[in-house]
Amino acid sequence: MLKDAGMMALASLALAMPLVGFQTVDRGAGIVLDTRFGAMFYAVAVIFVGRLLLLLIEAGHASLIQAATVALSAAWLINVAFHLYPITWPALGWLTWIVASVLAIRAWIVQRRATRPAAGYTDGVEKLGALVARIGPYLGGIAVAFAFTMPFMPFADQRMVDLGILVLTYIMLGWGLNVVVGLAGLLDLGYVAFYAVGAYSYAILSIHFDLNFWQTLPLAGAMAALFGVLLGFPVLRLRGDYLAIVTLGFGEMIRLILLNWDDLTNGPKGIGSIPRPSFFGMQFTAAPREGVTAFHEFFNLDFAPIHRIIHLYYIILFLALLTNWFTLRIRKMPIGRAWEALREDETACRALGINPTNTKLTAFAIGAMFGGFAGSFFATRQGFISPESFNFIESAIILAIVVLGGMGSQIGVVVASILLIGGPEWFRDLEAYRMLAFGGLMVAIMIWRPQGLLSHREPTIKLGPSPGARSA
Amino acid sequence: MNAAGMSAVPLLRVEHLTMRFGGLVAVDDVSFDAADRQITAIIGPNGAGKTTVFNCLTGFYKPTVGRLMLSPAVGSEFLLERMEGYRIGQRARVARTFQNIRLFPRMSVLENLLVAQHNKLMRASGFTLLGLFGAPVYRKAEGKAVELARYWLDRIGLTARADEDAGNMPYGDQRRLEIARAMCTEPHLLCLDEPAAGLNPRESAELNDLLKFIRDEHRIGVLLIEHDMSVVMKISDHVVVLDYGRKISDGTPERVRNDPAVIRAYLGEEENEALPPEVEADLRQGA
Amino acid sequence: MLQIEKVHTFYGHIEALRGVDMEVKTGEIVTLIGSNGAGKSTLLMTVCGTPQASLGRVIFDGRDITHEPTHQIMRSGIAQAPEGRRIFPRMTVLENLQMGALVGDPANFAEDIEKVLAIFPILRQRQGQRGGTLSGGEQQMLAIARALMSRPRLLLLDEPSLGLAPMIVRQIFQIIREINERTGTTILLVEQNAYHALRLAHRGYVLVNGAITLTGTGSQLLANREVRAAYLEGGH
Amino acid sequence: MEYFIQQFINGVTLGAIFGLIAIGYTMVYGILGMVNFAHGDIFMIGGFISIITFMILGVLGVTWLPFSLLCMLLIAMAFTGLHGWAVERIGYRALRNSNRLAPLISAIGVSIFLQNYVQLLQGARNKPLSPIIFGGIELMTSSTGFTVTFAYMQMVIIGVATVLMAGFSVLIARTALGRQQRACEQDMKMARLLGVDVDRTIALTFIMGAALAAVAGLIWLLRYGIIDFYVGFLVGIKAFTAAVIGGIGSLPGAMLGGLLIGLIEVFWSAYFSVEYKDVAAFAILVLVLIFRPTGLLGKPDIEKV
Repeated sequence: MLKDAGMMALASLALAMPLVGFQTVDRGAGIVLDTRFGAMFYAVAVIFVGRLLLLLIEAGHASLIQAATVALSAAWLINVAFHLYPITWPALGWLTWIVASVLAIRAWIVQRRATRPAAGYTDGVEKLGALVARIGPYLGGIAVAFAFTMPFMPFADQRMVDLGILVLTYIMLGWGLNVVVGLAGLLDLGYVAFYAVGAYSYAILSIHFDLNFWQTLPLAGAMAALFGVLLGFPVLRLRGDYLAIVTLGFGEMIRLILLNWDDLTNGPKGIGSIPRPSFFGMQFTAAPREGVTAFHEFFNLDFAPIHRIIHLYYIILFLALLTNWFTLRIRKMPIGRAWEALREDETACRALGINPTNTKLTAFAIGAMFGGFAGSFFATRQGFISPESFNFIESAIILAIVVLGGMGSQIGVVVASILLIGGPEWFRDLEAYRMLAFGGLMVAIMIWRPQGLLSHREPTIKLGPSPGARSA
Repeated sequence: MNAAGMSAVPLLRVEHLTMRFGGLVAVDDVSFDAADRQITAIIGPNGAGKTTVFNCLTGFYKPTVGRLMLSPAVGSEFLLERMEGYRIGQRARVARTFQNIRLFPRMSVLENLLVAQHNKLMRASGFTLLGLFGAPVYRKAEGKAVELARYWLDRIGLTARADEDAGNMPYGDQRRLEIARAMCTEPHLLCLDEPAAGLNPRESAELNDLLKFIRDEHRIGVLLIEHDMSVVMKISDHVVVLDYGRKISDGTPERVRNDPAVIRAYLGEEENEALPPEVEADLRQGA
Repeated sequence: MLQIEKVHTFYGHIEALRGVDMEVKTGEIVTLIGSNGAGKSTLLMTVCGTPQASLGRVIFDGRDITHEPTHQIMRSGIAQAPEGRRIFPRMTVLENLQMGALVGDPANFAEDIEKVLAIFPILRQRQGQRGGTLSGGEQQMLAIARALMSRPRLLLLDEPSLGLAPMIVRQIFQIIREINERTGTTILLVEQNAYHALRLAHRGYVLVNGAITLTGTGSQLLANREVRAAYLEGGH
Repeated sequence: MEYFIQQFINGVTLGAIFGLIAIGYTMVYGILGMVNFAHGDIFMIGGFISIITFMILGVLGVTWLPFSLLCMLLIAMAFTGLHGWAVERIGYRALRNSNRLAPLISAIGVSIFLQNYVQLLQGARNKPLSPIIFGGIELMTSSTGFTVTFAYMQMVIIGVATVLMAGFSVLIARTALGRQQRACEQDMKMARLLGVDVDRTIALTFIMGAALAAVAGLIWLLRYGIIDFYVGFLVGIKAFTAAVIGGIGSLPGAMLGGLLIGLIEVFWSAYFSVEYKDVAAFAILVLVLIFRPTGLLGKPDIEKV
């Protein structure tokens, strides 16, 4: 047992040596070397002790270790939340916390397993997935009701509503990409390209042609769909992984073109002063232009910037629900079933006379269109866009939302968006660790549940009772 | 061949079919006919080129040389070698099953049968636009499609499990479900790739009944790959024997079984296959 | 030599083996018959440790191998020619045989390959050819040859007759008998082709739905009514 | 003409870097069928370990260039290889038998994690390294006064890359280890049944791929004198592109693809515009995949149905 933990410590020492043990420090023009052996040895010690405790847990000494690790991780979280004790090396604190939490969870699992037979064990999360699918309509109803009333809840300050907008944007993007990845099984790593096309189309159209939000939105969506078809046409014959890489390349190409086509996109400086959406022609400004009514004047309210934000919130809520309605509905159409069939077995589809290219192309175009809608919203919400907002990491996040949620699951997308987008936003103070944790979380969830959180699938149609006596 | 059972133009005429992969000749100048309302079996060992013939017929491979003509009783003729893969299923209505079952495992049994009626439903749904808003035209078409599916489900005894995932069905049921799915495309010619593989004798017998039913009641041509001679002999009207990519015999089951070429290359000399004496004794005792 | 005691094996949630008990003695040919999905291949794979049995024990030569990793088990004198042959298609015949000899002593390689090629003369002509270009019968022979390269004391054969011409099938069964008689290798044979398998085997087991229902000598099972009804009628 | 030759030399140098990284992608794809998205970041870590090693050597007073280069090479390969092993062990091993998307998502997670890990530990600014190999041979001078130089550094780079790639090809084609790797590639379950320790073979594949990426990282550092935590992403994607163009799963293909991408990028920058050099690389990828879906040296696989 000691030997095992020792080997683990040795491996982590070797891993930590170059990058943790030594630090390159910027000094004027060049860099100099600094050491951090203290931190390194602490990290290795944590891993050694952690491994040892893990082995003890497996050997049946769970209770005491569980109590200790739960207490330790709780103490750490309380410390972080209330800033009780100053921390010199937060990274090491977090490492300790992670190790302690893993141990606590492991101890819990081991204890639970001891009380039930190994054989015929049904997966608890799987059952939850089936339950969620069964009560989906009610759950959806409650969620929608909550989403509608959220801005007027007592806790809803400007930051909350902003966060709501952000999460809803990703929910919408997730639902849009779900058509492509979840239903049609096409791995798209460049979804952000369509988001970008939508945003830039919106910005350029609304600035140069003076169109309002609801006029520009369909145009921007159509533009994104067109790009989807243009990309999809040559590459949809490719096998899954190749398709992934081509779409990734396409996403980068779009970003590079946006970056370099100064005449159209203003290059890296981006496009600013994109018009804000108005409420039936009423603007959300303190002092509107001549001849334009302001929202607060019309409704006899005091001017408050939150009105504009709440308005934006309802726009994205509407767009997201539209996306949801559409995808739920189209899943039950022949085309939707064909998408799922293609995901399951393309060869069999061809033998049944389904045209794979056209079918995939529709999925691609529809996914792109929703990406374009979301992009338009992004442009009008920010008022400013630049190529920086559309890098690969965005595609990766959206894809992660779809896959982590459980491919094809609408509610899964919501859960994953709240977890991945909402969660990190709450830990804003820990800016530096946010993305680190994000990456780690993606790995952890995949290993825990490779099929995603909620992967239960309900058939699109059920065989009802036979009409009359028409049995063969 | 009895002239009564065959019309002048056969349902399928394969002429000089050759398929090469690089230097490898998988099918070498094979010609045969398959008649309407008959079961034609293609037999031969694994690697003899049987599945390659199927793949050429159903558009998965483009033949190197050869002509594949389908002449349905109604409608026009099709030159299959010139058609793109999915169009063979869509237009010429040649349906097939696969050696390793290819259902849509995570879709329900019923959904599998509805996907097979895709093209029909697609048109009825106004290419999705009408269907999206619940147009009655589409709802009626979907109802009819479900009824066709129910007909075949009753036939293969899976009605009770229609809403379960196809992948959860037992092996034998999956085999039959795949045939039902192919039949839901309402084909002129049904191509079955080793449908009896892995079935026990009872399931095999059920399959034979199903195939005879399809031939006699639905009046279509069935093309069948199989290597179990005993199964083939029971149900087929016509047998084609392939070995190393070439046709070595063609004719009625009786004729093929006694063809010296087939015995030499495939069946081998009939050995003394008598049971061990003690077994014979046991059996006599039991009888 | 091999004892399987109350073995249960799961594939995900599905219980493929439900408490199998069987035994293979040194020098025997034992056959396992049963319909598709009865768990025959699962049993062979459980002996090899992929998947491992969740309950029960597998004992080989007096040693409990139930929880050993596959590559360890394959180093202890068991070899398998699995279902579907699983030749490495882009390796030559010689390289395939080299892979088979991986666990053996390199010093024996030249001797072993001569022995194996003597049993399967056709493979000598094909040495430089890629595995994927062989015919079905040749691939099956290569699969058996490859398994023999590790000098196994116990040889597991999974459906060696599958998809072969009746003529080749007889040849393969003849070779299996020869291997057993000449080298004394113990053989556990899984077959769909119950007729041939039972004629060849010293003893046999019938597997139904993951459990052994019947056992006896090859002739006894051949004469058994239930066996005849379930696995033999309808042709061989 | 002289300009062309100079660009050719530059292109081959860059191609060597892409080729070394592409081998790691192609091997992992061959054996596991997954795109190891974090491989570009392993390359970046190789670069960081190289620069840290160089500075430690400086502190220790090792000044003889060939020796310190050799130290950097070996240490970077060893420690980066270890990182490759850790990534496989933690991020991928548990997902080996799950659906196709799970390891990819996990790999993206690992990539994000590694980038931020290095950024946290080593800072976000890029790390400069002053050139350590100077001079070169002047090959020719044109009438307009343009001189073609084959820098010693480029010689070292091309030399090291060639030796490693050749050694590597022999390893895969001739040795028992290579045979085990190919066996795992073609049929992992069967390989296991023949006594191959599959876990160990896969771990070794990752270690070897990471070690080669470390060499690429070192070369990158020598050639461009700068490294930062983000460099792995774009270089990684281009190296993967190279692997796909060459025919994924094929070692010579990875090298050829790397060379092609290097040349395309350098020539495009030299004769057209620097801005769109990456666009050109991806456009070539799309073209190759459309007209030869298995890549230049990939084996066309006959669809078995």
